[in-house]
Amino acid sequence: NEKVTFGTNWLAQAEHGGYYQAAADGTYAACGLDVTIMQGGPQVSGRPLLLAGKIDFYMGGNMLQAFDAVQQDIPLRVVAASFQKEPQVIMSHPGQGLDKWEDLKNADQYIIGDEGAQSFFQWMITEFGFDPAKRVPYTFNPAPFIANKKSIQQGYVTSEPYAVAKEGGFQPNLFLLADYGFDTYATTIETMQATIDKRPEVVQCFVDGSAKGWYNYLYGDNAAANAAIKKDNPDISDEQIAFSIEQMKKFGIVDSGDTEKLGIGAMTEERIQSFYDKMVKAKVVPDDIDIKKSYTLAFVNKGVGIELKK
Amino acid sequence: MQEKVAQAPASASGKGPMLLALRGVGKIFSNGVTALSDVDLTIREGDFLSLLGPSGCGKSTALRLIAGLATPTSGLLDWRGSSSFDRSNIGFVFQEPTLLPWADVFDNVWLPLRLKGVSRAKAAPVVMEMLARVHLTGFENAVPRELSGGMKMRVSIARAMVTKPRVLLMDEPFAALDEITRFKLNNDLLELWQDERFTVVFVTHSVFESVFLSNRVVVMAARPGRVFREIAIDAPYPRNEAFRTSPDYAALCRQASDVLIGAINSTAGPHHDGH
Amino acid sequence: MQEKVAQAPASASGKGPMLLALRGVGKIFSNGVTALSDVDLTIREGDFLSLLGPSGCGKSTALRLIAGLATPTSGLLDWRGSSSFDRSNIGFVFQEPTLLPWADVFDNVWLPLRLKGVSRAKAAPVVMEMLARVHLTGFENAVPRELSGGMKMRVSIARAMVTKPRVLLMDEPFAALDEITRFKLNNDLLELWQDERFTVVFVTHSVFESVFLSNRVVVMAARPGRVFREIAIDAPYPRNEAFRTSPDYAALCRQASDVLIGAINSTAGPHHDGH
Amino acid sequence: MTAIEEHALTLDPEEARRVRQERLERIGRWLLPLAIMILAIWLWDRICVWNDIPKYILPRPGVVLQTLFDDAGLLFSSLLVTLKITFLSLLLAVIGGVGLAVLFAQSKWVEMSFFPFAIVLQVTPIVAIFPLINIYVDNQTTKLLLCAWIVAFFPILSNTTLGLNSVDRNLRDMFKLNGATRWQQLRYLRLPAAMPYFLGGLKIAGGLSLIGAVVAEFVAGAQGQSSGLASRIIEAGYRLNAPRLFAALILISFTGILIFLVLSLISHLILRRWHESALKQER
Amino acid sequence: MTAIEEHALTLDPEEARRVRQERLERIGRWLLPLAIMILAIWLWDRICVWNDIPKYILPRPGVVLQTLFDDAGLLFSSLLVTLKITFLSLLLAVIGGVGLAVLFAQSKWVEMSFFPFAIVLQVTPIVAIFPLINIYVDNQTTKLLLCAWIVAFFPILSNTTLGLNSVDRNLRDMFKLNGATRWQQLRYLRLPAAMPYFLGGLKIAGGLSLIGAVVAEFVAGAQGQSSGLASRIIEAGYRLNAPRLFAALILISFTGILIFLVLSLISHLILRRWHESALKQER
Ligand SMILES: Nc1ncnc2c1ncn2[C@@H]1O[C@H](COP(=O)(O)OP(=O)(O)OP(=O)(O)O)[C@@H](O)[C@H]1O
Ligand SMILES: Nc1ncnc2c1ncn2[C@@H]1O[C@H](COP(=O)(O)OP(=O)(O)OP(=O)(O)O)[C@@H](O)[C@H]1O
Ligand SMILES: [Mg+2]
Ligand SMILES: [Mg+2]
Repeated sequence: NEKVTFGTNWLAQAEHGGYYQAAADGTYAACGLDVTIMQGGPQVSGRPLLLAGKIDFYMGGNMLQAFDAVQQDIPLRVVAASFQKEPQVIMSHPGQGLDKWEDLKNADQYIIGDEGAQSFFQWMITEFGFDPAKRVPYTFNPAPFIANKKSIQQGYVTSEPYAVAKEGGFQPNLFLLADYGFDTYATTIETMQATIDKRPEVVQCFVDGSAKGWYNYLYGDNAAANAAIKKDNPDISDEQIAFSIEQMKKFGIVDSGDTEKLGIGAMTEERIQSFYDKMVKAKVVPDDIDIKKSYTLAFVNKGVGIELKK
Repeated sequence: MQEKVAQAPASASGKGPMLLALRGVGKIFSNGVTALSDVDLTIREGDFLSLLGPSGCGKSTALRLIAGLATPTSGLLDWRGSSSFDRSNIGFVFQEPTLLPWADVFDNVWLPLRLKGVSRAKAAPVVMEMLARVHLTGFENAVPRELSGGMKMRVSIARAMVTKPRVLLMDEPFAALDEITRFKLNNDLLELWQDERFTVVFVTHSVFESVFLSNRVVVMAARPGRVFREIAIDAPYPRNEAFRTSPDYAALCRQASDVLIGAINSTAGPHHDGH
Repeated sequence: MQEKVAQAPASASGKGPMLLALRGVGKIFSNGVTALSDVDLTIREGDFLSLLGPSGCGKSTALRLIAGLATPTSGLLDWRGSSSFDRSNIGFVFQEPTLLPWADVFDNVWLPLRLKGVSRAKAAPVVMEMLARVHLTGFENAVPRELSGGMKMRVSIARAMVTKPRVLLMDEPFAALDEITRFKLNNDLLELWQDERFTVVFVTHSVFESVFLSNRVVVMAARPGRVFREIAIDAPYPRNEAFRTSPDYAALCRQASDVLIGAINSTAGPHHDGH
Repeated sequence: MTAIEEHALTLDPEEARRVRQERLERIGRWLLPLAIMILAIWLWDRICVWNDIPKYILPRPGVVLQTLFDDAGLLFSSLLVTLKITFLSLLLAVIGGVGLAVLFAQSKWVEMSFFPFAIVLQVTPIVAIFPLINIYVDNQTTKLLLCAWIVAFFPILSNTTLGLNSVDRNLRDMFKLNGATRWQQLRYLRLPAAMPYFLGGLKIAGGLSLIGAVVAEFVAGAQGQSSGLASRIIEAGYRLNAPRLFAALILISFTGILIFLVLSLISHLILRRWHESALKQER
Repeated sequence: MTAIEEHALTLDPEEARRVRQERLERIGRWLLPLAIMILAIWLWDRICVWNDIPKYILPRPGVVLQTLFDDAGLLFSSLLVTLKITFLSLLLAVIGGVGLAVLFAQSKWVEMSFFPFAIVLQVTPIVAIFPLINIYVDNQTTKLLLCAWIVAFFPILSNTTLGLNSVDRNLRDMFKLNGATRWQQLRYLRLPAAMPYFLGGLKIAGGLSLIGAVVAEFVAGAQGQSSGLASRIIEAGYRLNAPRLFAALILISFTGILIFLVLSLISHLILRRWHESALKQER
């Protein structure tokens, strides 16, 4: 079996379930891949490894970075989108005059991570008038948010709300960015053009395996995957995993819209174009990027694994 | 100042009131060396007492004990008459120059006065006078490393005297000076002593110097360091070049010398056997 | 060793081949002090030359120049006869003890041999013998701070002699020692010198010592430091206690003393006016 | 004997004060720091209670202690991973720092030429250059070590260089006179003389290599099961498991103090015979 | 005069060698470091070319330099922001480090009691405690300063403490004898004596406060529009804009070297009259 490495952008968690599932239950192995999952972290960036050819696939956050790559002449391609919706939410305290999306910009403090600040926050600034001076970095510890009732904070709909509810003792308001127009694909699979050219079968196998993995993880027996996740990240709790899965289903993060017909991982040209246009309009990206270079649809939209959905 | 009044006129053997008594004083360092053993010694106000003895016999240690820089491991120091003797009335010339390396000569001599709150301007005349006394006029702005060995020692002497202390402890102050300058400074010191009547404990290696200066010479022996003999120098003050050439002086020197030889020969320990 | 053969029998005034000549040597430090000015001096092999002079007249500086630790700002040093004189043949006793504070007495004395590659075991007998000579047997394991001032100086002397150097430069080596020990060491040094016939340049403040030891006494004057007069001490070797009490010795001492007084009085500068 | 000593006490009040103080000091030396530590912990507890600080922000010390016990297995195995990196990187920092300092001491040229690179290493944010390291270094431990080393080596280098240049001039002359080779001068004079400075740098580097190990892991990420305390901190923070986060921090703190104490002891043992900073004031 | 000197040269080859070497050294002192620097940059360029390293991983120096020019406005205004934090935090590190060292020097008790807290500060990862700082500190500059200070103060504290404890015993005795108060002893003896150690610590802290300022910004974030170099680095990293990232890094490196040179100069000026490390070897 060919050895490949897939770099994630966070410590192992349910949001990576599909890959762990496919690695654990032999789905990748079935089409000839021996996949190693290299977990990331808040200050860990695996993308340079992908650029340097040290790893084969990397988990992208959203499409913006793929656009950046084109702008910098980097032959990087998005080959599949595991999340149809950006799971990123903005959380606020209920009853603080921050209950509507339009009001959020009035918060005292926006707790936004560095990566967020470079992507969706730019869009929030130009599109909705958020004040960049109010941003403080999110060090991936939600305590300051809970402590400051007038603050808002970024989070994954699958993750932070659980911790906040459990420890803060209240249900935060959740504003899914996707619902307000940030309709990028998320948790993409990125690879280099060279890999696509030289080893298309490997890419295909990884994309297909991942799709199957996601179906199995969401709808089948995911015990092995969860065990693998907990092995990599012993701090995570079963409750947290259960919550994440439930949220992914509830919000249709992985499986909704186009995936009904095209299968998990689906991407469409129209959607990417429309997102790009929005971002251009919001002046987040320049208008002269040839975004066709940022992705390829050659490996997705084949309905692979749909049959596994129960 | 008061002492001057209370004091009997200049006399040879110490007749002043007792200033300090060492009673059975011993000092054993933590490495086991017995530097002093059972030393009894009385120092009277106005004394000019010399300590004479072979190298390593505990002279410096005795001086440090008197100054309160070290404590005896046995016995006691009895500062009777001035039960809580103020140690800032002591002037100390260390065996090594002990100057502040970052300060120039002026600042080094000014230091004791500065510590007593005397401003630079106020101290200047006194400091300059002391520097002139030790022949260092013109070197006020030199730092210690720019001085010769003897010059450093002279700065140290000037510093000890600048406060006009009541008790002056001097550890081989003139050892690094040529004999002529040494004689001059000897005379200066004696003059000053007679005028001000402070108390001097003077460590020296020179029999001649000790006899010329002091009214009492205490000869020490080594291993363990102890008082070997005390010699009263009953020659009258003032002493001057005439005294230096007198037969009395020669006789006293011979006597002191003999005692010193006795002290050295009495020294236990293997290292003198060969000689 | 060869010198011993090549050398005429022990004589008073230096008749050996020239070892080194200082020709018009001057030294001005970067702070502007003229330490030496136009010094002419010839040192012959087998000489025992004493430098005598007031404090600060440049004796130490001259020694450092000879050792190559400093370079003259004018004039030159002429090591004729041994054009590239190997400086590791020089033994130097610094004015200050200059010991390694972290090493014990044995290691400090061993050091020069160690630097020449002599192992501890091989060096031990030599080192112990040198320590015995300076009366420090039993203190091998003490570190410098546990020693008295005189003891430190003796360690330094032992260290300079342990390599049996051809040229021995000594900067007031015995200043911190009592007269009796000093006499003993004087005798030892002379004996050694007569046996081995090395060359000694000896800085001292003691007229007596210089006359007793050397075949030539060079008296220096200060400000600027210069050679004031040279006195040949024509008394025959070996010299011993008999010489020390002879009228010849006394006369020579008086002569040297007078020259020294002359040198001191000839010193320019303001600081001697007041006295 | 005691009678005499008591007599001495009445005679010299200053002396008496000194003796009393010495006795006190001997006890206080250990008791007081402990008391202050306990006081600080108590204060922490009180502050939490007085200000109603919720446990997800700053848990009370009791809770943290409990967590330290409960999660001992997890935390201590992580500590071990971090400690491994810490000690290895400290070792490398010593080798690298002293080695470079010795090199720099050879000549002003070398120092002026290569010191800038050392400074560049010191001031480059690891986060920024880690991607490069990540690309060109394969072994995870090597990556971590490199990062921690970059953080820790500079104080040793800087202090040792200072020490090597602070050798007493007369001693240097003495060596020169005895025809010491460069190496001998280094071995027998400059290195021993630089010892106090080096040991001072070592005490700084001890803490830095610990924090360096933690930071390295922050940046380089955990590797599978054997993840160190940084991973615990990140995940505990993300999951709002403040007690565990603080338990990990406490563990780091105590490790830091322990390292410092050990290095201080080593320093004391090496210097106690001759250097002022380690000498007992003998009176 | 020259004739005599030349004569001396022929007479003493060692001397001749020394003079020649001195002359060389005077030139080489500035030329050589420059040459090495240029060589290093050339090597960087060659490595990029030889190994075909794409510019988005490691851009060639020319490209970086170009970017430095093109983005000069942006980068230098960011540098200014970072420098402000750097100098303020260095100032605070000096005040805090020396202040604490003086406090610790007052008594072994105080030192033993409070040094552990200093170590805790040194070894606590800022990322981990930033949430706490964020909650209880409102002012952004204060947050940044606090973070940078935590990174920079320890070397000054540690070295100054060492220096204050390394005072020559005889000098201490001399002060005691002259009835110096604690304050006088500190002012006139211990502080001047600690100077070389303190200045050594300062040189370490200079670089650390720069890196501290960068790390602080990484953790605490930019200050509205006026974001420092850290933000530039993050942004460039995220945007995969390697040339700008390296331009920012180069700027940090040169700033670090400059700070070091300035601190070295200050150190030299203060110590040159008396301390071995700064004395010109006079021969
Ligand atoms: N700090 C110390 N620790 C251990 N032993 C010491 C210490 N200081 C001095 N000694 C020992 O105490 C003895 C007496 O020393 P001291 O300095 O009093 O002699 P001294 O009479 O002044 O000699 P010198 O004339 O050479 O100065 C010596 O044997 C010395 O080794
Ligand atoms: N490093 C230096 N920098 C500047 N001036 C110096 C330096 N060393 C010595 N001097 C000056 O040079 C002169 C001669 O000093 P030197 O040490 O040679 O005197 P010396 O004859 O040995 O005196 P002593 O008998 O006191 O040791 C003195 O005036 C001194 O101030
Ligand atoms: Mg003594
Ligand atoms: Mg001299």
